[in-house]
Amino acid sequence: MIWMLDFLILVIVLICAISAIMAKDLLSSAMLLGTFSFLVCMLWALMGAVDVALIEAVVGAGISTALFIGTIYQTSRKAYRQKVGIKIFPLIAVVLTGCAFIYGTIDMPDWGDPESPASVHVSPRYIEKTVEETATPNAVTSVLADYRSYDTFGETVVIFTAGIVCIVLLRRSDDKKV
Amino acid sequence: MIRRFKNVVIETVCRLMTPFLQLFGLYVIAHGHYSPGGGFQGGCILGSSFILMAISYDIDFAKKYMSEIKATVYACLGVIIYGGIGMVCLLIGANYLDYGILHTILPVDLARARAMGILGIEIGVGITVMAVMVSIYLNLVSGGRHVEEKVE
Amino acid sequence: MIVLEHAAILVVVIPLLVSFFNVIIGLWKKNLCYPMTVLTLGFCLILTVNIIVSVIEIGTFSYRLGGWTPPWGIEYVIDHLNAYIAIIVSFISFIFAIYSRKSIEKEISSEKIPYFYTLYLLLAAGLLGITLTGDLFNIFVFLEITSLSAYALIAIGDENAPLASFNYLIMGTIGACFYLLGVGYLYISTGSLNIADLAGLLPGLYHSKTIIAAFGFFIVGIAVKIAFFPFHIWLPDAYTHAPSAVSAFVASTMTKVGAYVMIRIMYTVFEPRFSTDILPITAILGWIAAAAIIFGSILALAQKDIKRILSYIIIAEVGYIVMGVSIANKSGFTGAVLHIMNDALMMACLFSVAGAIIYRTGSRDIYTFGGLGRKMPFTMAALFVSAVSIAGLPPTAGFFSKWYLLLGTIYEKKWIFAGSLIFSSLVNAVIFFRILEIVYFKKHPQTGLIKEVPMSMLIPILITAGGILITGFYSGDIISSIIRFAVPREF
Amino acid sequence: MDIVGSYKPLLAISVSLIAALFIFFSGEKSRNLREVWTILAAVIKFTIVASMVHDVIDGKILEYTLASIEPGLSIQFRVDAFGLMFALIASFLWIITSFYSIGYMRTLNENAQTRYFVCFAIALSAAMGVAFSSNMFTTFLFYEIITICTYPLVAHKETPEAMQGARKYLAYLLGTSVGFQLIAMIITYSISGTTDFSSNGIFTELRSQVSNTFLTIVFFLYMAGVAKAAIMPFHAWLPAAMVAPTPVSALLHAVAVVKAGVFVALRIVLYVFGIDILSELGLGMVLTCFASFTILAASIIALRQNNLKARLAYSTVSQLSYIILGASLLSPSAITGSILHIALHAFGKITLFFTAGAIYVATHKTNISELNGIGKQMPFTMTAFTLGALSMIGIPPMGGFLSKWYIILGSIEADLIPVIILLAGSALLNAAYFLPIVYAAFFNEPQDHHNNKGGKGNINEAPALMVVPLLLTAMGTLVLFFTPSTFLHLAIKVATLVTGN
Amino acid sequence: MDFIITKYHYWFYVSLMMVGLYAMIVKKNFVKKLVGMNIFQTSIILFFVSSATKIHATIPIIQETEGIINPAHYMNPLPHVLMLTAIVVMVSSFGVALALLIMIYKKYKTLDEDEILDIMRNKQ
Repeated sequence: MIWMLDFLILVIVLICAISAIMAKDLLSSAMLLGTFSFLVCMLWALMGAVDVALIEAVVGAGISTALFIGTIYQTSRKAYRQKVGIKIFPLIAVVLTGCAFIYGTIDMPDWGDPESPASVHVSPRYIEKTVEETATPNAVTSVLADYRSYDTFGETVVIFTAGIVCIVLLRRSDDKKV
Repeated sequence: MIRRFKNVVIETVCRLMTPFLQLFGLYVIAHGHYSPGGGFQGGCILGSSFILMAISYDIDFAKKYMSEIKATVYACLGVIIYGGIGMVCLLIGANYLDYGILHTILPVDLARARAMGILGIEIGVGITVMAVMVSIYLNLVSGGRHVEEKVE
Repeated sequence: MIVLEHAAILVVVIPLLVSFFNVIIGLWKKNLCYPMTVLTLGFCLILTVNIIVSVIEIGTFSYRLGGWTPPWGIEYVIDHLNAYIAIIVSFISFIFAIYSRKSIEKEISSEKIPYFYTLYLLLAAGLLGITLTGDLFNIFVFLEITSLSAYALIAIGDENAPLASFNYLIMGTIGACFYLLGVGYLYISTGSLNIADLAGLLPGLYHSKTIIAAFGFFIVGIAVKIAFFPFHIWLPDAYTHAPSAVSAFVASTMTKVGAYVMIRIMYTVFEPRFSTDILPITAILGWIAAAAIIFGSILALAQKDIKRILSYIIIAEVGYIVMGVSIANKSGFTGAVLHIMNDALMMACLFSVAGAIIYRTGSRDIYTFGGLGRKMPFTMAALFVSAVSIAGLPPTAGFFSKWYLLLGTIYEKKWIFAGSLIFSSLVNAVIFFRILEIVYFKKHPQTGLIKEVPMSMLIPILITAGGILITGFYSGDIISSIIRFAVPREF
Repeated sequence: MDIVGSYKPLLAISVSLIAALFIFFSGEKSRNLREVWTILAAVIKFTIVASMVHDVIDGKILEYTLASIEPGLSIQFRVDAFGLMFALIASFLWIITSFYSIGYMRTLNENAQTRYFVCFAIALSAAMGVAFSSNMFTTFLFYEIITICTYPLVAHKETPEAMQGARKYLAYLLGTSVGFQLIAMIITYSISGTTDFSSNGIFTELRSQVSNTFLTIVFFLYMAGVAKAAIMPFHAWLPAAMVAPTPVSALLHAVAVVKAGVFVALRIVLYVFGIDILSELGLGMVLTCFASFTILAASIIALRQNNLKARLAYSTVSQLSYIILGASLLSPSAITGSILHIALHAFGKITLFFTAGAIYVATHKTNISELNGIGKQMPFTMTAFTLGALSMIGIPPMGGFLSKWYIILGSIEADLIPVIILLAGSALLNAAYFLPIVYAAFFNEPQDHHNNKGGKGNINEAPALMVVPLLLTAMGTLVLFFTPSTFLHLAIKVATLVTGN
Repeated sequence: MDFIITKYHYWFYVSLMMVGLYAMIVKKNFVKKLVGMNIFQTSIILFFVSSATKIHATIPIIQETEGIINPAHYMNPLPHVLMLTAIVVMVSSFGVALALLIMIYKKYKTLDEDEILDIMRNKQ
């Protein structure tokens, strides 16, 4: 893959993220978030994670933005009392956390190393056996829905839960109590 | 509902796009074995088609096709399909979600049986995801009101 | 017998399936949801009982989902520890399914009741899933099920609940993200997600910085989830404003399951020597736990809203458990695991009593409880029992777990820790005897028409109180038959 | 010394627990039934306990294990001479007290009588538990139960000062026991792996492993832990607890509770540490000093009390320290004396408290200054009071004399002559704060406003249900002087056992 | 230099995480908190997915119909699967959070933490 492009997109993603945080107008920050998701989805497409890219395109850039905007219209659009100053103590905390992250990355296998443990320990079997065991060339699908289908079940339940939660929290009734 | 604006272009374009969107969603679900996609992606696409309706027209229009109750029922239905397939495997005598066992009741070999199982649960996932996405959206933008009314 | 051989998975799947059906049935007949929920959870209780029986008979066993051999597939690994936790969770959830009926009818609007029970089942199933699974990512998924349903259940409380629930959501998401990061770091450097597999792979990599960071993330993430000091800020509000039944259930199970995950990661995924020698996290945890205990007790002393008092006590109790775990010797660990059960019972009893009081008087201020001792004798007897237990006095269960915790600290010559334990039990004694004094010896004008709570609430209260009284005497058997095997070999 | 399994200890403990249930469910409506239960339980308990005397004197040891937590850590009962002694007194006096308290409660028709009787029964079971427990763990269990279930009794009047007293009571007892005794016990367990009492001390065999300073610290932790023994500076709860109804003060704060404290203290001194270690470390001497100081100080404070019950309370404090003193001398006769004193002081002091209650019921007087001429008004009561007082002072032919005699013998054995002087002095002090009451009661002319009921010289006794018991106990003090055989046997048995000669 | 070339992705992800975390902790406006949450989770997902990449490999859809399959030719599918799950979890919690926001707004008519605290203080 073209690492220049990769790099470029990463930079833009970072810019989008920061400006989405900084934006005064919530609507614009929602739009920036959508852009962010879209760029990230491109990034994944570049990394060859087409399924993830697809769902990010639909969910991240599409639906969640729609939900976001809908909510903003329900509530208020302005971010009141937007502090321009940067709080020092949380910043330090965050930076320390970041240092921990980076510290963790030092011993990591190189980016895209075909010999990394992740690539050699468990996953090869999925690629080798998927066709003969599940007759499904798309390894992601076979892993998703067969090898680790219980995770997917749990995940579907999560979605279901979210739906129920929204109903419970939001659905009005003729009752007095809500 | 956000803001009701009559705009012929948007309405027409959406009216035209919606069937194709839904068709594409079904394709993504069904063709997940051979190409990127699967239950989640397809379900989200289906859901977004309804959301598109709701945006371009208004919520009532979308509710004509996917009312809240219907969405709720579909949501349950999807997960029940998923869990049900698992239970079927369990009842036939294999472990939970072990589709391989399905070849005893389906006229296919073991690998195909697994593919079938995968297809089944993808469908289940698709239904649930679609329904939940729609229901979340409807609940959010309508603030949970059953009957539609202007916000501002 | 098909049910028994698949018990491990059915425990989790049946509540899920029933919860799906609950919604549809709720649209048709609202009244069916309650009995269905109770029956399901009762069935789960039976299943967990025979799970633990079979564990005691044949030892650890595993269940392969989808028939795939681990590490490629997901497996459920049931050993003594998580069978023990599972039985606690299913018991408490069953109890409060019974309890919830009346209090919920009073607290939320009628057409939401089916959804309430759906979420309740989802929560229970999620907790059981976390408990039984043998796969790190699967834990994350079920953690999310649990959290989402918990957010909702908390948010349907009084009018400040949504705010509390939102803060909880933010904190909870941070916790979950840290946990996920931990999983990611482990995955990147080992390529596996299965706990047993990781336990085999990791010892070679103990000095890799990635692994150390991953461990840190795990601990932080779980610490947020179990409201371990100083990540406790979300807890008091959330538990105070939730509906009574919910706060009782959530308070007595979620933190305990989180503590279980912590134990799993510290002593199963990693070997004990990692957290004691290579990365001396246990020392730090111990000190923070001592701080948590003292802090929680003092703040509890300062409150006058009973649910808030209990919430701060939970923070202290979490400190107990973490301290016991971090002492990293046999009796400390035993004490911690024993205290998971006792604390679940005590919190269940206390919160349900609080719920009963709120149900009758509508007030959470302890200074308005005067004269309740005459009006609601049985409830108040339960309050008395659990108060004695939480103060760590014999012959109640709380004494025995505290005994083991103290023993552990003293074996390690950690006098400060022992001091903090003693201190908090004395403070708890002050708190609760203050309440009991009001309840029994103070008169209050407006307690005229207050009477004992209905049976469906009273019975769970009495069962938990009885449990507190009895389990203490059987701690010996519990330890010798279950906990002894859960203690890591190195201790 | 053969050990036989037997259910009797468990029965003796559980009988009043079961009775408590019955009492609770009988409730205020059927009060007669309720009190029948109390009496019944008391009698049964006493018979069970008495039935064990024979075996124990034959040298048997009855044992019953309730629950075993871990090897070396179990809830176990074992009836030896020492425990039986305590159990005998407590259960016997409970019979008398229950009659007395029925009379007291009904005459003053107090509130929440059911709660009162329930807690009373539980307290007695707990006292039995302390008496019979075979290890420190079990002892602590029941020790705490006593504390918790006597708290409602102290706060019984539900007035602010009652609450205040109860808070103080709870603070002292819980704070010390959880703060010191529990820690000390856990340390003991973590070193020796057991908490079972053994006649030559737990620490004796692993004397080499533990340093002296460490042992000393543990010893003081233990001693600070038994605040029920009311050794100064942990005595303040006892006067505060006098807000309780008089029967409570009588049985619990003259017999069950405080004696439980002393009992545990003796257990620790004799069975946990053993006299060898104590004498080797000179800890006995330290304890002696504490005890002597308490004796004198408490007596002097008692002199200055005008409230009768307060004076009795302080006299209790000083008398309890006699027992500690006797044990701390670590010589056979002294130990015999202190164990005897548990019994004899119990009889004497309960009589005094009974009379105080009787006076209060009959004339609603609580202060000594008002007692002029009360002897003419209630002769029986005051006679009993006199006997009790004499026994306290320790004048033959009263029971109190015996124990003091043995203690003096012991102090000669331990050649601590100062102790004899101390005892003599405290006897004088006792006389100084008891005899004036007797004198005033019999020989002073009553002020006018006293004889409210009827004319001068009328007999105006408390109801018979109260007078008879106090006469009985007063007789007891006399009888015990002439036939102390049972108690003496038991006490000597213990002494020989722990001292080994 | 080589170190940087091979690791800079990770550092971008880390900086994204820090941005998100900072927003979640510091921002007073709840919507901004949610934006931060979204960014934080996305960065973690990026992290996972990047662990699946192999240089000179293609998407994990098997072309060979017969013959031996070389795993090095295909991306590692497992992280993709996990991240599908994670994304769905993310959007679910996002939806729940939005629902909570609407409830909060209905009660307080604002989504700013300080203002809500003021309101609560004034109530007492």
